[in-house]
Order: sequence, then structure tokens, then C-alpha cells
Amino acid sequence: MEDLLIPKNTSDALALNRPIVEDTEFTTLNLGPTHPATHGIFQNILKMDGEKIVSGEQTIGYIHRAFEKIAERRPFYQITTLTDRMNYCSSPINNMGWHMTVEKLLGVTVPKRAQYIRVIMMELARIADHIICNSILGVDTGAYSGFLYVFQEREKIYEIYEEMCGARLTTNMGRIGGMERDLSPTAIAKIKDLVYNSLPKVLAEFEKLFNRNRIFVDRIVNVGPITGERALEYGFTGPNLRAAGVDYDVRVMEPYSSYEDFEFDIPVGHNGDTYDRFMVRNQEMWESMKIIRQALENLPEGPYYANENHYYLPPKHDVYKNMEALIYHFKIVMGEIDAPAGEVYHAVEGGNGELGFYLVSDGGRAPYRLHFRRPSFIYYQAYPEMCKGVSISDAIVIMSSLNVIAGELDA
Amino acid sequence: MTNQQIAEDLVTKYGENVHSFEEPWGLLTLTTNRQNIISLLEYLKKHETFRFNFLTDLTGIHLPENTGSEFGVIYHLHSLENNVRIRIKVFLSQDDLHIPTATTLWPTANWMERETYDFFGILFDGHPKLIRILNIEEMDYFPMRKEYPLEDATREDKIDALFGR
Amino acid sequence: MQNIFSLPPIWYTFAILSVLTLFGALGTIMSKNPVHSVIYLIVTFFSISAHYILLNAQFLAAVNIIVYAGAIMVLFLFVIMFLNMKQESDEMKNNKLITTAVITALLLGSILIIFLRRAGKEKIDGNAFTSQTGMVEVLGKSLYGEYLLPFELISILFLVAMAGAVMLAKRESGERHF
Amino acid sequence: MQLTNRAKKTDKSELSLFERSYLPSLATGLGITIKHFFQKKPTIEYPEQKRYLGPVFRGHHILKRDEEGRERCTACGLCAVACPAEAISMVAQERVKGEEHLYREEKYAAVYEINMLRCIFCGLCEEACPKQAVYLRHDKFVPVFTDRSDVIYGKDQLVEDMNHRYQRDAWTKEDAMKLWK
Amino acid sequence: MSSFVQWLTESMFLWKALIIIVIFAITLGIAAYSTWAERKVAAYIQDRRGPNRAGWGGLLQPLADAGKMFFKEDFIPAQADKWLFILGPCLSMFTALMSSAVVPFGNSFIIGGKEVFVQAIEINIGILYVFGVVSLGVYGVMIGGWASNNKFSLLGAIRAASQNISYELAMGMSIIAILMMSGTLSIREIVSQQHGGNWNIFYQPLGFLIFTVCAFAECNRTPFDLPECETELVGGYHTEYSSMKLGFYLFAEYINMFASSAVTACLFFGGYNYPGMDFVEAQLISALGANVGHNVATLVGIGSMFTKILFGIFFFMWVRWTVPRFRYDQLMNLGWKGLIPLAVANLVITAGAILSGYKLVGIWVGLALMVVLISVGWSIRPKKKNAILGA
Repeated sequence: MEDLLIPKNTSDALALNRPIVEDTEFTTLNLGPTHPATHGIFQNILKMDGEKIVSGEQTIGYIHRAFEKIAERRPFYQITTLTDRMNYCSSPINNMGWHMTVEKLLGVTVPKRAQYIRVIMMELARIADHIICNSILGVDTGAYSGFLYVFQEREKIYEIYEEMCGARLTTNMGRIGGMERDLSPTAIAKIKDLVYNSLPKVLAEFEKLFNRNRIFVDRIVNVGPITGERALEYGFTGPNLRAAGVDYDVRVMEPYSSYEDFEFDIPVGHNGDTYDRFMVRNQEMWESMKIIRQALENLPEGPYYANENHYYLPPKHDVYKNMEALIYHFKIVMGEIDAPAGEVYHAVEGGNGELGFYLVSDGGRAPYRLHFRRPSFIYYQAYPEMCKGVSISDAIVIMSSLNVIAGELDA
Repeated sequence: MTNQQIAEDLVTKYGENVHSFEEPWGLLTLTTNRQNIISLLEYLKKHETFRFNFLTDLTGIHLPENTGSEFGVIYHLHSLENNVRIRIKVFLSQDDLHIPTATTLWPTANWMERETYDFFGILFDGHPKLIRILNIEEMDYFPMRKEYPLEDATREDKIDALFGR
Repeated sequence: MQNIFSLPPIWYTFAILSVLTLFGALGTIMSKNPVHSVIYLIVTFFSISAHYILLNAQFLAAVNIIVYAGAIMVLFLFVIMFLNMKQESDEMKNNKLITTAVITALLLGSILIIFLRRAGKEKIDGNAFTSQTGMVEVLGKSLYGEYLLPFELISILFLVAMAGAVMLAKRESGERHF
Repeated sequence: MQLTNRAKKTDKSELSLFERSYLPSLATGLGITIKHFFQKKPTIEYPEQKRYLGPVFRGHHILKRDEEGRERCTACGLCAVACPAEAISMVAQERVKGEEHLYREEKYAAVYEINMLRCIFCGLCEEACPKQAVYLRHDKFVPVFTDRSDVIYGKDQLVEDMNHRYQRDAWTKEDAMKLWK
Repeated sequence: MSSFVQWLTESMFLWKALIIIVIFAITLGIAAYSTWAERKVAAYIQDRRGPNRAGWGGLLQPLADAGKMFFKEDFIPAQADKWLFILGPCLSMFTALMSSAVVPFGNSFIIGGKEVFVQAIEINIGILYVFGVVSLGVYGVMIGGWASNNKFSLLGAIRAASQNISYELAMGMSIIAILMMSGTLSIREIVSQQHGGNWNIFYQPLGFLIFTVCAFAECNRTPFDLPECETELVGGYHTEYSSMKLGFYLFAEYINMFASSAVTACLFFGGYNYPGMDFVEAQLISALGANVGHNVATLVGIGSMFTKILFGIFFFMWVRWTVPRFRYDQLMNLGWKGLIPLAVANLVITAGAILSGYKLVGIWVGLALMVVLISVGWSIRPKKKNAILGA
């Protein structure tokens, strides 16, 4: 019975190191694959002493779809649809990251306008991703309303996607060599309304609802803390690493797509607990808004795609009139244009961290080998260590704040 | 700190054991062998100026034409403080797919190595739990090897109304 | 024997309650599953509380339910759930144990009977009985007047017991003795 | 670890006694929720009321006809090649004399099937089509199916109905760009 | 036989039976519509519209739900303890329905020269009765959760048990302060002492706070819904339940909410009393005559009682859709280290105020003193520089 009264003081960071005597009878709890808190399909087998977790082990791969294998047969432009399905909460970032990788391999320079549009879309995606993570953290602690307030804003972001590319979740946005279409006036109006008007208001309200709410703060402060060193050893990147106090951000360290043009801060946390992760994500949404505003204000004129008729589809009316354009159209669609041989590693700052594409080309129409560095997959390993010695409620909060996306986990 | 410096330092330290230096898109790439890989990684990790303290990625590759070194294990390290990346490759023979584990240096290598094992069958010696991770445990082959090509999209001998040709 | 139908309604109530009490008591000791035992015991407590009400001791009835059924039995159930005693233990089948239990029960029963027979036989004075007998106020007055010292002593005993329990349960972090 | 000069610590100051009493956050929380209680609802009563999905929404497939009602598709197979999900299959046939009012080109798709179980609505087929024949409608979803036999959409479901022609503001992205200007 | 018939006619048995049936029906009706209201309130708070297809504004939704519940497959897990599995929801429902028996919903009707209280039973230990029934409520949850033979259910059951026991203590202590002031255990008397606008809430603000928090905990409502918290324990104690057995559990929660709102209204908000009730009654009596006027005035009182109850239920929902939930150890800390000391302090302050002779002033002065003491103690505690949360 006294086990029930444990987590005596889980807010104690020492709780992680509390010795556990092996003579007690442990129970095994299957958290998942279809537990309401797993938000996707993966399993945690927890060994529990009362409500305290002694050890855990994850089983993943329930939605493994062999993307890396499929990619070996697909022409480059078709792989975009695979990247959509990795971190489906922020698929534009994956799309753009992939396009940039291929552009790097092909040696294509994208015009400034396209780069800015990409930045806008990526930051919108980041906001959408962080909205999900933070509001679901609220749901997992029992506060449902905040979730729906910010989800309306996510809905607006999805409407912008719709306007830009025609889909909401699996966007398939952008093309190799630029964007598939320019920002429409409607899209610009919607983005402006979002970042100047509605999102700041709603986000401020969301923060008011949670940031200093003692029930919520008590639930997440000092829950699942991880030091910066340990986080680096576990390959943490993105908000989860920044919460641990390391200001590593690919956008700043290795600027891609004109990120060097924008002024923004990197929010970092204190001791890498769930509260820090929550606050870092919240703060990053503000920073993303800042970036979008700058990008909108300084949006350069010019083409939205690179003038590379080998890789970017010619305009439709040219296809009918112009023999050359028709040939290129066919060659690009058939995937008959060979890429140069070489190996590229390109990283972008995804919603959850460094999203890397390691692409080996043997000079053919498809990648010889494509490896996705999926941040969720890499940092989710640390979960058993982070939830050792805490109660099941904490374990769920930690899992939720890590923002493990099953699609990205399993590829 | 430039790629040149790193390369020179490594050559003085490891001599013949590091070779094939390349710089595709500015990313220093080198090849070593499995006897030296862990010591090399440790050296880079603990080096006073280089400080490659972050294992970005670990993956495998299958090159069936490279007789004698069909399989490659590719490490991407990142020195966060210097903001320099390095790519290290180790090639293994098809008959002897053993390589020491990097989990002793980075716990994050755990799942990456399991994934590599899962897809390529490369055995990481000393790994705490080298079992399949994404595929089912009953699987008896390593799917990312090139001898298992995806079906040709144009073949017509296998028509299934719902699940493809 | 009177006509059974002309008895006052209270008699039926008493009869039903007594049967229920005995049923619960027997169930408690005879059921193999400890959770069932607890539930039977709760039935017993309830019927005893009902008896109290028949005796116009509403306060006692309520307190009996709150304290015994509402708190103590919940804790019992709580502990039993933890112990997971679903499978019956082999001890119960031990013949020696059963013989010992029967002998002890018989001894206890005979002692009870002897003492009850010797107990004072003065009749309750029906005239002294008012509607307030057994009510809270009367009870409170006697507890805080006539029996003040024992009452307070019992409180101190409880306090000591509580402090002891807390001391036993409290342990240094990481240290477990049981 | 300090890597850049852009790091900004998040606010993690301690709660004051007043905040620790649970009451202020409860009060502000109740205030916010009751404010929303009386706010206008953004809900859309879905089946009766439909939202405009944007000019380029990728919905139900359609095989366009031209103004004279002839099918535009020439069965070149580019859409099938472009399809990352391998959902499209077709059988080409030569147009014979007397069919000129049916098919615009000399070759046409006798069978054109899209497997909606496989289709991922990426829109690559629309982009690939050199004849502006296949489109993804912006005004119609593919309905749910309850039977595996409903899954494969043939020409009967895909070819445009001349009585209810599919209209959109711009047929190509270049047209759309012109519209905005 | 004759004595029985005589007893039946002489006592108020028939009237009482009628009142009990009416209260029962109203309880069930309110509980049923609470499920509708919960969804509506949740929806409106969350910028949604909620159920609006079944009937006007979704008003037939409870019927649809009930119908659905009845026709769903009634599933009993193979490894479950069958009888206890069935007993659990029944007990839950039973105890929930019992608690409103002693609540006076209104003053009295004068029918045929007899005064009939609008209350199922008037017993002079009303509060203890409520308290006893509430303490039994946990059995349904515990037995159901244990009998399901599911770890999530068991965890939910265990949480429910310890939570209920812990919060009953603080609840009891906050009630004792009320009892000290009113000097009776009968709810009817407590209510009638709060004649007009002389409500206990003005005398017992802290007691009210504690009582409300404990009521939330006893009803297993957010922020104390740990026994069933969906994202941790799937469904908690009712994970394995389906069909109407699940319906009973859900229903019991709403009935409990109704009952605790009713008790709160009686103890702190004067029950059927409302400011200006004497004036209203005098006007009605002069207009309609003594008997009818009194009866109509009672009806108005019942109206005021139900207004309070409905607001109470709304408050339950409002809070539920606003705050996150506690963690288990925080819940225990709040109960044992927060509410119980506060309740004891409240007792001391109340006793002092009663002894001093100035009840109202004394209590507020005492509370202010307590707040000052706590703040002073807080401000002189040893502090770390640049302290961060929880460090």
C-alpha cells in the first residue's frame, strides 16, 4: 500500500537514481500500441512497482513502410510524397528538406523569392507542429479546451497549405528547383491574418491558460529532466535539446534557404524537463511568427522557381507549343534525367529536430541509397531512461512532451 | 579549424588506416577500417579542439559490385562547438559483417545500429541488444540489400486488382 | 404463538435484518475469495447499522457506516487488491489448521455464553426512555461530561497510534525494510 | 553549452505564494473559458454547409473532355508513370474512323482505372498530363467506400459529365498567376 | 394486518412515497440532461456547437445515448469476476441515488391541513447520512475496477479508493465548522437557519472552498479525475465496461454531481432560501390565501434551490473544461498537507469567532489573520537567488 504513496517526491531530480529493491513483485504494463497517450502506434512495455516505473522497453515499427527501400526505385520528385508521411505534423518541412537535398546534389540554386516562400511554409509547419505537441501535452494532463483553441489556428495554417498546394496533411508541397506555384494573394492575406492577428492573440491566451497555472506547472516541472550532455549523447536535437540548454539549431548553425537573412532568437530551457520543452516550443512559435513577418515584409520579387529546365517542369502552355519543352516535360515526368553521382548530407531543422537526408546517388534516375535521419527515432531511445522511477502519469507527460511522431519513428 | 587540419591530424595519428579523403559539398569524408573505427571515433569525440561530440547519423549501405567490401557503415559526426561535420566510412566484406559497436561512446548509436542490422544484417559486436527494430523479428532476410529489388512497376505478370500489378 | 401477521412491522424488519446479518457474517468467513469476504462483511455492517436505527441510535448507525464500511473496509479492500490473493492459498486446506480453528471457536463461544448468562439481568426502564435517547446530543453530553477522561485518553491513544504508524511508514529515501 | 549568440532563456521563475494558491490561474482560466463560451463558433455544419477548399484542392479525379465533348486523354501513360503510388493503369487503343467525336487524339484510353485505395492525392498526375486531361477536382471529395469492389474507379466514374461540367478558375498554375495579377 | 394498514394511512407514507418518486425522477432527469449539458458546455467552451442533430439543439441526445447504450453488446471479460463485475456499476448507481434522499429541496406544502416537507426523509443526522453514503460510493468503483481484471482498471480503482478516503477527511472537517455554527446535524434545520440571504457562505468562505474542492474529488471530476483519466489509464476503472453497465458508471457520476451540488446549495447557499423570501411569501399569502400562498412560495423556493443546483452542475463542468488534472502524489499532498490543515485552521477560527460572539466579523478577521501569517511565513523562508521553478 505504501507504494501508492510513492512518487514521494518525484519533483526530486534524484528520483531517477533512487535504488529499487528487487524483491518486490513487479507488474508489467503494456502502454500501447493503442493507448490514448501514444498518439500513434508504438508500444512501451513498462515494468512497474505500484505506480512507479522500474524499467521500460519500447517496441516500434508498427507502421514501418520501408520508405528507404521504396525510395531506391522512385525518381527524385516522387520521393517527396514519401517525406510527407514521416513527420505528418509538419510535412512541408520534410518536403522542403528533401527538395533542398536534391538541389544540393544537382547544383541548382533556387531564387530568393522561392527561398523566402519556403521559409514561410516551413515556419508555418513548425508552428503547426509545436501547436500539436504543446496542446496535446495539455490534453494529456487533462486540460482539453486549450487544445481546441490553438487547434483553430492550426486549422488556419492548414487552410494556407490548401491554398498553396491543395492538400492539408500530406502536402507534397514545392518542387525540385523551387515552388510549384507562387504565393497567391489569398494565401498572403491568410498568412498575414494569422501572424499579425489571430495567432498572437490565441497563443497569448494559451500561455495565460497554462504557463503559470500551478496544477499544470506542478505536473511538468522537473518531470523527465535531462542534462545537456546526456541529451547530446542520446542524439537529441531540436526543441528537446534546446530545452536541455544547448542552443543547437540547424537554421542558425548551417543556414539553408536564406535563414541567415532573418533575425530570431533560439529559446533555450534550463534543465531539460517537460516544462522547459513546453516553454521552448511555445517560445519558438513566437520566433517563427517573427521569421514569417520578416519574410513577408522582405519578400523579394522575381521568379519562384529556378530556371533549370532539366529539373523543373516547363509551363503547360509551352508544352503544347514548344518541342523542347515537351521533351523536357516527358523526360522529367518519366524520371529519365540522371542526377550526378555523389553523396550529400543535408539537414534541416524539422519540427522535432535535425531532419537529415543522406543521399547517395550513383548517377541514375533514383537514389542509390537514401537514409533519413529521423529525429524522433533517435531521441525516443532515451525514453526509458527518462521515465525511470517516475509514476505512470509522468511517463505519459514525458512521452507527450518529447513529441514522438509514429510516422517519423518508423519511416 | 578546417577540413584540411582535421585530415592532417588524422593522417598523423592513424597513418595508413585512414584514406580516401574526399570533400563532397564541403563535408570531409574519409574511410577507415573496423579495427580503428572505435578508436577513431573516440579520438574525434575527445579531441581537445575538434570535439566531435555529436553522433548525427549512423547507417549502412550495400555496394554489391565492390567485391571484398560490399557493405559500408557510415558515421556522420558533428562538432557542435566548431560547427563542422565529418563523415566516416567503414567497408566490410560480405563474409565477415562484424564491426564493433559505438554504443560505448554514444548511447544513441543503439537504435541506429539496430536499424542498420535490421536492414543490412551488419553485426555490431558488443551491442547490448542487437535485434530487429522496425521489421518483424521473424523476418529471415535483410531487406535493404540490393539483391532484393523492389518490383518493377511495369511488370504485368502479377496483376492484382487492388494491390498492384 | 401469535399470529405471524399481527406482529408489528418492526418485527419483520428485525427478523430480516438478523437473517441478513448472520448471512453476511457466515459469508465473510466462508467465502474463499478475500474480496468476497470483504463485501459480505460490508453487508454485515450495514445490517448492524440498521439494527442501531431500530434501537433509535441513528448517530451510531451513521458512524458505523462512515467509519467501518466507508473507511476501514475500503482500506481492507485496497490492501487485498494489492496483494492479488485471487488464488486460494494451501493453508486453508490444512487439516491441522481447521481443527485448531474449530477448537478455538468452540472455546470462545462457550466463554461468551457463560459470561452473557452471568451478565446483569436488570431490565431496561421503559419510562426513562425518551425520543432523545441515543441521539447525538445525549451522546455528546455523556461523552464530554460523564466519560470525559476515558474519552480524552482514547483520543491520546489514537494519536499515539497514528504517530507510530507514520513513523513506521516513513523511511529514508531508497531504504526499504518490508 | 553556448553555441550561438542568439540563445534566449525561457522564463522559469518561481511561482509566487499567490500563484501557488491555485486560485489566480483557476480564476483566469475560468475567465478565458467563459469568454469562449459566449464567443461566436467557427463550426461548420458539414454536410449541409461546405467550405471552399481553395482553388487547387486535390480531390476527386476527373478526365476532362474538350468543348466538343471529346475526351482529351491520349493514353500516353505519363500519369501512370508519375504516380508514386502506382494507382493508375490504362489500356490504350487506336481511334477508329467514326469516333472522332468521342476522342480528340488518335489514341485514347479504352480503360482508365484509378485505384482509390492506393491513390494518395498528391496531384502529380495532374502535373504530368501533357494533354490537360486528368485533373483533381477542387470541389469534390472521393466518397468513402464500404466495399472493396467500389475501390477501382473506371472511366464511368472519372470522365467528365458534359451536363455538369467541371469548372475551375484556372486550369494551369500559369493561368492562376495571371488571375492574381 | 390491521396495524399495518393503520400505520400506512396514519403516517405520511403515501405522500412520502410520492415525493421520493418525484425526487427520484427529477434526479434521473437532471442527470440525463447533465450528460447533454456536459457536452454542450464543453462544446461551447471549446468554440464548438456540441450535439445538435438529435432533436432541437440536440435535446433528444440523452435518449439516443441511452438507446445506444442499451443496444450495445454487453461484454464481460473472460477472466473477470462475473458477479462483482456486475455488482460494481449497480453499487455505484445505488449509492449515487441514495444521497439526495435527505436533501430538502423546498420548505413544505400544506395539503389537507398537513404540512408535508419537500424532502424524502427528514432525519436528524442528515449530514452524517450524506457523508456515509458518499463514503460508500467508492465501492462501486473499486469493485468494478478490481473485478475487470485489467491493470488499468485496477490502478483506477486503487486511485479512486485512496482519493476518496483522503478527501472525505477534509470534507468532514469543513462540514464540522458548519455544524459548530448551526448546532445541528439536520440539513433541514441548517437550511432554515440560513433564512433569507443569511447564507453560510458568508460565514464559511474557507469552509466552502474546501468543501467544493473535496466535492470535486469525491465526484471524480477534473482536476481530480485520476481514477478514470483517459490519457493515462485508458478509461480507468471502467476500461472494460460496455453497454449499460458503462452507462451506469457515467450516469452515477452525474447523479453524484447533482447530489453534491444540492448539498453544497443546502450547506452554503441557503438551500431554498433566497433574499426577500419573506416579502414574496407575504405578498403571495395576501394574494392567494394562507395555504395556497404558502405552497406557491414553497414552489418559488424550490425554484431557487434548483437554480443553485444547476449553477453548481454548470460550475462542475466549467472547471472540468478549464483545468488540467493533478498527479497522484500531488493530489495526496493537496489533500493531506493542504486541505486538512486548512480545514483545522478553519475549525479553530470558527470556534474562536463563535466564542467571541461576533460570528461574521470574527471569522473574516480570523481568515485575514491566517492569510497574513502564511504570507509572512512565506516571505521569511530561506530563499535561493535566481531560483527557478522546482529547483
